Amino acid sequence: MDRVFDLRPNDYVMLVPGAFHVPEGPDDEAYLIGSRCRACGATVPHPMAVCPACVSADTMEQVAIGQRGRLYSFTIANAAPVGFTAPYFQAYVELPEGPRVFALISDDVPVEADALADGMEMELVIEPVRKDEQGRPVLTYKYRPVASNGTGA
Amino acid sequence: MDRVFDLRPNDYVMLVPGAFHVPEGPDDEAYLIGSRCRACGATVPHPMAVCPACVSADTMEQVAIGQRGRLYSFTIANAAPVGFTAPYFQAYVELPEGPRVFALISDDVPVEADALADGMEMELVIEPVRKDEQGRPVLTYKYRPVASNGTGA
Amino acid sequence: MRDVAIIGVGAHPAGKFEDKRLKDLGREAVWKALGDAGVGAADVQVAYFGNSLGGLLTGQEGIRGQVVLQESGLGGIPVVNVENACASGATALRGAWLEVASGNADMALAVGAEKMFVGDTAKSISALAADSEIELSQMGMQFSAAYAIHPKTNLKGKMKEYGWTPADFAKVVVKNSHNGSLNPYAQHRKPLAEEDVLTSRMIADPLTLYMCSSIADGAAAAIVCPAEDAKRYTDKPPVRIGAIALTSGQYRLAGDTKPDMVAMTAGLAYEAAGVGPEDVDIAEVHDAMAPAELLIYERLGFCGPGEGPRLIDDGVTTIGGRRPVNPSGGLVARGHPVGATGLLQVAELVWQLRGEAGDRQAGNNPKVALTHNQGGLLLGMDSAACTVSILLR
Amino acid sequence: MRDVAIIGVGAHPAGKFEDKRLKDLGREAVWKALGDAGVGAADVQVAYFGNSLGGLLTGQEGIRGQVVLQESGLGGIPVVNVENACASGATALRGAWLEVASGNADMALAVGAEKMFVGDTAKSISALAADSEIELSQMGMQFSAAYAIHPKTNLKGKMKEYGWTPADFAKVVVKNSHNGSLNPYAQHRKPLAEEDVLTSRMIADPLTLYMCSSIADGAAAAIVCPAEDAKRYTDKPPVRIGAIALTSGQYRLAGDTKPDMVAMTAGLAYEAAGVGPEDVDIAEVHDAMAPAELLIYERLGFCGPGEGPRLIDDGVTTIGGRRPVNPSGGLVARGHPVGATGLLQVAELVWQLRGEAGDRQAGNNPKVALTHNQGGLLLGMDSAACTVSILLR
Ligand SMILES: [Zn+2]
Ligand SMILES: [Zn+2]
Repeated sequence: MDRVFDLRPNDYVMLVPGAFHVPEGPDDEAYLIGSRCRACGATVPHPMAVCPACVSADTMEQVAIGQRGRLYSFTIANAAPVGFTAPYFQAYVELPEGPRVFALISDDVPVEADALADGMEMELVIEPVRKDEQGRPVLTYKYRPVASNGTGA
Repeated sequence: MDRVFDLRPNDYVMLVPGAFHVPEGPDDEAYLIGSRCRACGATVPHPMAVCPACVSADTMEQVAIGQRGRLYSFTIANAAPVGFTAPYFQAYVELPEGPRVFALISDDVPVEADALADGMEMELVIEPVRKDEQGRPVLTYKYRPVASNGTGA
Repeated sequence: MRDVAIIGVGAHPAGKFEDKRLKDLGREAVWKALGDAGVGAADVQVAYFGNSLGGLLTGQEGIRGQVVLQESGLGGIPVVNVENACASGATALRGAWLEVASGNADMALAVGAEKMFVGDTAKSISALAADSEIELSQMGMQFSAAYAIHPKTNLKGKMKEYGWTPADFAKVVVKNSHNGSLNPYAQHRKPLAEEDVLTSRMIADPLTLYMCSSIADGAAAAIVCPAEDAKRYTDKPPVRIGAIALTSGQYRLAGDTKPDMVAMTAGLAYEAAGVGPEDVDIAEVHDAMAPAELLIYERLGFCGPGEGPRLIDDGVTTIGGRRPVNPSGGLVARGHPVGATGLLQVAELVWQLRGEAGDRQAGNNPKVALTHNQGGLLLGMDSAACTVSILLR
Repeated sequence: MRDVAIIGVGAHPAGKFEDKRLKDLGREAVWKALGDAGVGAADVQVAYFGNSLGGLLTGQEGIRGQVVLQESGLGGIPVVNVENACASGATALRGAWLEVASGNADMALAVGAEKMFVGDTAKSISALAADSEIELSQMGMQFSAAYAIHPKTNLKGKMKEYGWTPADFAKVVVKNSHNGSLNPYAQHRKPLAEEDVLTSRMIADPLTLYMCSSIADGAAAAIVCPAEDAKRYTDKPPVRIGAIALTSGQYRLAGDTKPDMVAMTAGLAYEAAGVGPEDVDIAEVHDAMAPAELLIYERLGFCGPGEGPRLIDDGVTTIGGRRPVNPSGGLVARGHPVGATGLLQVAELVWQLRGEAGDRQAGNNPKVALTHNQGGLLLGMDSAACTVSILLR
């Protein structure tokens, strides 16, 4: 694939609009768009307007989150909904800020049970899952073990 | 198009499965699959298992219906849902057996307001409305004025 | 059964809000209703959520209420997702009413929300059609056209029978677009002249563009509690629910002589509330296509057959009239975000009954209000669902 | 609130019925329930209809109840379409219960129906996923896999924590497939051995094919009336509704210490019905994936943490045991036509309480029955809807 940061916004679509930031250049980093409560500190890994802990409607602010985490659980799904092809990994990744987030696993990782292990340190990547009807890549966030990335930490 | 009766069942799909009979040869006729109550005579222009008049669950039998009728009302729709192209006619046709049935109008009829008139005698035809993803014609029932058919009554 | 009062309402304006999700629309309505009632999210004991097209248009099935309410800070409580096509909003209010009337809950929330702008108009039209019986929607039935030709409404037939003209239909739009121009929640805020309406694009003869409600995003919410507790939460005049009548379609065979569905539903509502059509001071009715308002006048008992245009000519149903109808602008001007519509009507009437409707406040100090919210189309010829509700100050 | 009794139930078998439409499935269940109750269609005063996937899978939105009921000879009455993902059936029963308990109606119908076989398995899987929050379904979340790895269920984690093995999961399937083999309404009627289960195709480690409920068509219905009127209609032992508890998900932040959703819902039901877990004679629980049954045992208070497999080993939850669970075969064997499941559970328990369950009749003369019906998944980590109901003879 093209490097994600070579794509301009009109060149791609997002699988879950508003869920993550697509790097806009080689020095920019991908992240999940989370929310954090200024009042009580509650943190969630997605955009949310009302704090689920203190139920304030004006204390949530957007935070960049999810660049790193630990693999909490994973399995290989051998059945897939429309737009996905089995077998493919499904996983939960535990973020340092607390929440666990549902995630797919990078295409870099072979779809084999022993390619991953609970507790592994993971990093966020943006990858295409398919092309849309106009041929544009449909991007989403995925995770891969930090070790599998040549650049290390 | 091919004549409808040259198509074998696997060669086409029905827009409303079970709603009408597709002629299987030149001597076979198209009709709507209606239901008639053996007990009270109530007649509806579609398959129905419980009589809407006497509310019996075992008195409805299938009847061939709708080969002829009179145009009850019509208009030209200039907006269309997916799979249809505006402008196109929408109509209700009143059947001799009593019920009025929602219908499209044959492609033989130019989409112009003065091509039809309330009260016109109409006849049933089976026509394709589009092709499906596998290229098979998607058939439905439509009506056209009897006069526009060279074979007359 | 206990008397039930509406103590708070809130709405998200109807219109095109490309960057807002269903949960954003719903959340705004819920929090405005909470604020209006002077209660907190934690005070709500049960919620009913009305939405109709979220599955086909946004991909969200099954749990739309929980998704919106989680985003609004409400969790754990019973949430019932209800659908009744264009009458989903009124159906949600009926659920909330029954919870409180029965004593099963002491505070209930009704929400209606719809996200119709998804960047594909044909898809939105298809989703609307899917609210009719599948044998009709598969046939390419388009709602405006179907309204024009349906045996129950048959507009060209009514023109012949009553002597109505397209100009009579346009009157409804002129009135309602004027009201909408005064309503900050309205989708269409330009007042239209008869000429504008008649020369706008023909959608399905005799219906022109401006006679038809359009695609809209929007949401509304209402909070109800026992009438005797209302004063505990708010100083605003409580609005009692006199009745919420809900009916489903009856199969109309050839030669049908059963009473009309709207008339029957209205009759049930009048009886339950102990009022008659003559008592109704103000109404919000389901003018999905403008001519419907004229037919609904008759069926609600506001006038005799064919006399609808005269009610407008005589100013009876204008904001300043004896019995304003669609002061919000109605579906045609205020907008018709399907699942929200019934509760947008309720919000408008609560504001009107309280005297809070600003520039569009009815001049007749209304005390008895009526909403009519209807939707879906069955093979048996009736609509699928019809509701008439009576609200009392 | 009045005591409410179920006086009639009916079901359409779960399975693959290619030639049947949603309305055919629903009609059969409705008429069987009418016959079972000894009442006519005209006796029903209000109806609740549960369905979850009809919009995405059949194209029928908004008015599914009216469509099915028109086909069943019921028209004119209030019809409320309800959705709560896999808990839609129980939600429909709750609506019918509230109508009668409140005195708003004297006879109410609850129907659940689902048409899942539409000739495209991936489409059916997608529709199921659409019952979770859209941000999850869009990501390609597949339900079985998600169940295996979700923090609330995390099967490999439970195996480590409790020492459970895949053979423990298979026990549930062996028990339930045996029950299903005796049930004419069951989708899967072949009794399976542990070996069959463990060697069947892996769906999502550790879940094999036979541990997962499959796609199904099906329907069920129940008719309720005031308990004191039950004898007027039928000589069969009336089954009283002791409680129907419904909750929605709570947002589970990191370090969450709120009570588990199933345990909380069961607690509400036990309290309302005045019984405790020790009183439950028989139960139908939501084993959408077989291991769920083991976790649900704990959460309903049937055993301590990790002790589920022992209940099966000791025969406690088999048909002949002290407390049979899923005598119908459960979701895994009887089948899981989503919107129908909750009412299929209710029908089974009514038959069991009456002693009418034939070859699979529980041997313990059950008097107190429990259903657990749950569905949907929120970003906040909980299911969207959870119900626990208590039925009493
Ligand atoms: Zn907070
Ligand atoms: Zn009959």
